[in-house]
Amino acid sequence: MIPLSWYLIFAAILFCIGLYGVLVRKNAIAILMGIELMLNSVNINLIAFWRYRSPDGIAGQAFAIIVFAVAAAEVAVGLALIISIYRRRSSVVADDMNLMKW
Amino acid sequence: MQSDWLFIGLFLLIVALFPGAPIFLAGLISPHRSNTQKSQTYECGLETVGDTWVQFRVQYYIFALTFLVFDVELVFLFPWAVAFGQLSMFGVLSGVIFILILFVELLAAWRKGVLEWA
Amino acid sequence: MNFISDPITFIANWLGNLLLSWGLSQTFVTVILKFIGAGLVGTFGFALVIFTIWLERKLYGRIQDRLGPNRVGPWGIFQTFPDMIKIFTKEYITPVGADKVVYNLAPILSVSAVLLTWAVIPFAPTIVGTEVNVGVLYLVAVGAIGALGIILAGWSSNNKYSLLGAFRAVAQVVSYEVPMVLALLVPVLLGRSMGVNSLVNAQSVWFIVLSPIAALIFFTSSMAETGRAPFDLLEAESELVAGYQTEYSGLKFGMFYVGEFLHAFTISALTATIFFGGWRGPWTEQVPILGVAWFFIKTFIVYFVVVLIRISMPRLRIDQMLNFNWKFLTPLALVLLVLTAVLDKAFYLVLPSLNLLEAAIPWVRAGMHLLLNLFIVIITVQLLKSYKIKSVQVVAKPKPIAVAPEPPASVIS
Amino acid sequence: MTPEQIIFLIVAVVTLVAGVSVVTSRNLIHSALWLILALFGVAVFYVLLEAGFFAVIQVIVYIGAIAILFIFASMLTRRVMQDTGHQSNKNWWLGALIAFGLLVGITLVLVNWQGFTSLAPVLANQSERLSQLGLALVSPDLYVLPFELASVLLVAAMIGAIFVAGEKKQ
Repeated sequence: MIPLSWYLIFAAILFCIGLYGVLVRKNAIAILMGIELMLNSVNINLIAFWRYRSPDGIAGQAFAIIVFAVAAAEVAVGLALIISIYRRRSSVVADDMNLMKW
Repeated sequence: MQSDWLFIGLFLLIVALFPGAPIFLAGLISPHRSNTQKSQTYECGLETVGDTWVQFRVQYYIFALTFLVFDVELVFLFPWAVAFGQLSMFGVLSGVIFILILFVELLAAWRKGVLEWA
Repeated sequence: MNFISDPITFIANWLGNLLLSWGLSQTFVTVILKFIGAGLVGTFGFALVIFTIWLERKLYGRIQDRLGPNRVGPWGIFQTFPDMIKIFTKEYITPVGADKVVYNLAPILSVSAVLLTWAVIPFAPTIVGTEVNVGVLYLVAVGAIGALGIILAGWSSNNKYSLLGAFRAVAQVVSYEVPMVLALLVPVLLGRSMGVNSLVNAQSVWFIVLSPIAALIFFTSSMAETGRAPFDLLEAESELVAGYQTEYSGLKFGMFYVGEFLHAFTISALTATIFFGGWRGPWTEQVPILGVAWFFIKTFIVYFVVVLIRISMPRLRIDQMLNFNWKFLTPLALVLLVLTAVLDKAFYLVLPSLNLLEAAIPWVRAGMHLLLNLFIVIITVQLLKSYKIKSVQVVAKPKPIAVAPEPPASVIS
Repeated sequence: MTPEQIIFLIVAVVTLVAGVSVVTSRNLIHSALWLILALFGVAVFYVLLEAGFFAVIQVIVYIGAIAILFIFASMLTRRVMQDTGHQSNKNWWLGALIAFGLLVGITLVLVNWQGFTSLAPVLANQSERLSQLGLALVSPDLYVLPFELASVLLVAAMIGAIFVAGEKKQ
């Protein structure tokens, strides 16, 4: 049997890899990919807690479903924004998007 | 339950092997007489000009986007459909409302002219 | 278990007991049995292609008033084997700048995505690869992997035509997945289950009777997913460069074709399973192995229709194809789903007060659903008619017509 | 080592390698392909957790739709960001430090929690779970509001995204 700790450690590592991508990558699309990894690790945690702590409940699964919906909405809008910015400013580098900085 | 998925996992291996092995074997027995002329990018007899990365229309992205949204919502309807026999009238109606929201979405995309190709 | 009526289960039990008596552990025996089963299903699916390629070429020839393959073996039935040997010895040409790993992965992916479908198709009550409780969604997921194979092929070839073809093909596959999933929701709703085998079990009345519209929508959109005529505008071999397959040669190119032929047969099997009752037929309760025969009879009838459509229909334009999907199939499927849900619930609400015979209930239910479908068809036809009149009114602005000038009177006289 | 544990370890290693490649690969399309592999690994985890429904919707939603959206978007915005040059910020070590620090922090918190090494209880109702989920999603005292709101959210996201990305008609 696999103890819960394995899943939690795995999800934590995946989350940190995603976080590293978000912090470090220049390309805005790559940043969104990092966010996807983070959301996935959260989902693993939700399902793992449901399975190990309250297998009769439904909350973990329902939350995971809502994470799916939010991830889809986030990707759709995020990529649309990037495409729009690319079309106006010919750049997808996150550091260049500084029009609102001051 | 787990053993059903075990079958699918094994099937995944086999199914990758079935097309993969002939491709590999054919690579062993087929001739290898490549030259630069032969392996040029195909372009109806002309030489290729520029990068492969031509600019694509944003329309492709928008179709994929519409598909994504529909897909996510439809997937949520499957548990509802499985539980249909035990649902109360309220449950059925909230599912129907869910589908109607989807319909409104389709109409909105239609009005906006997203679904036109030209 | 009787050997004659149910050989597969019998052999599996016998083999399992034999292996257990050798002192192997239970888990290991399960793995071995599953592996053998998976191998058999995969081999069967792959071997089927050899036959369907011949069948399709023969039908194609006969309908076009040709003979078709007729040299190798009786009726040319072994024609595919020389073709296979020929394509085996063809050289692979990898284009400059191709992404090697992805380039080689794409044909494998596009075949395995289709073959994976066969894992959940029940051939007979007891002969089924596996019965996962999310079988229908599994089918949809496998379709999604197919789209991935296309886009990988197009991208890794480093060719403008490939990439453009792949983009269009993915737009098509992805668009037609929406009505397909919607149409699959209707049988799930009627059968109250997502497992494919339990859907077959639920069809005491075939779902094509309960919901012919859903069957048609599913059939059409899965036809479009195969990317064959009349939906093959992206790789129209006779007119355009061959789409995402442009840069492939030898057996890698052949694998895309294997995938296409297998896909055509697979959608026939799916339609037969989900809407035509799969292995259901007389005497399957007593002799489960008979289910295989029923299943294949139904599948080949549907497959014949698929081939017939491929042969006789002209190619669509891309805007026509996408309009047909988004402006006709999807709204129709949504309306159908809503009305089916409401009707089915209403039927089970009033059922206790009807005092029907136990045996008559499925038939009454089927009749009501059939009436609903007919009603939707009539409304749709009326709407289409009025739309057509409107579009004719808009388009048909009077244009000056060239009229031959009157000959001068002197000529006549 | 039970077979389950071996499968877990193999899939975990593959997924983590894929995840690292996602954030370090120079070619954006390669990043997207590694992302697909990582997402597939996560789907296998759902199977190991006996949540088959989530495994298939992971494949449908993430691999079938979101990954394709990523590939489309990276092709649409391709020209400026060639594969040459650094894909990371100058002070990437700071990001690595923060991520590693967070990992250490999470692990410390987890190790001190008494439920950390609990084993999985036996699931009672294998086949009933899906319809339970379906019931819960539309019952008024559970999740009907989030369910409908998710739908509205997706509609809003789609219309907004179309508005933002769509070309202006000439």
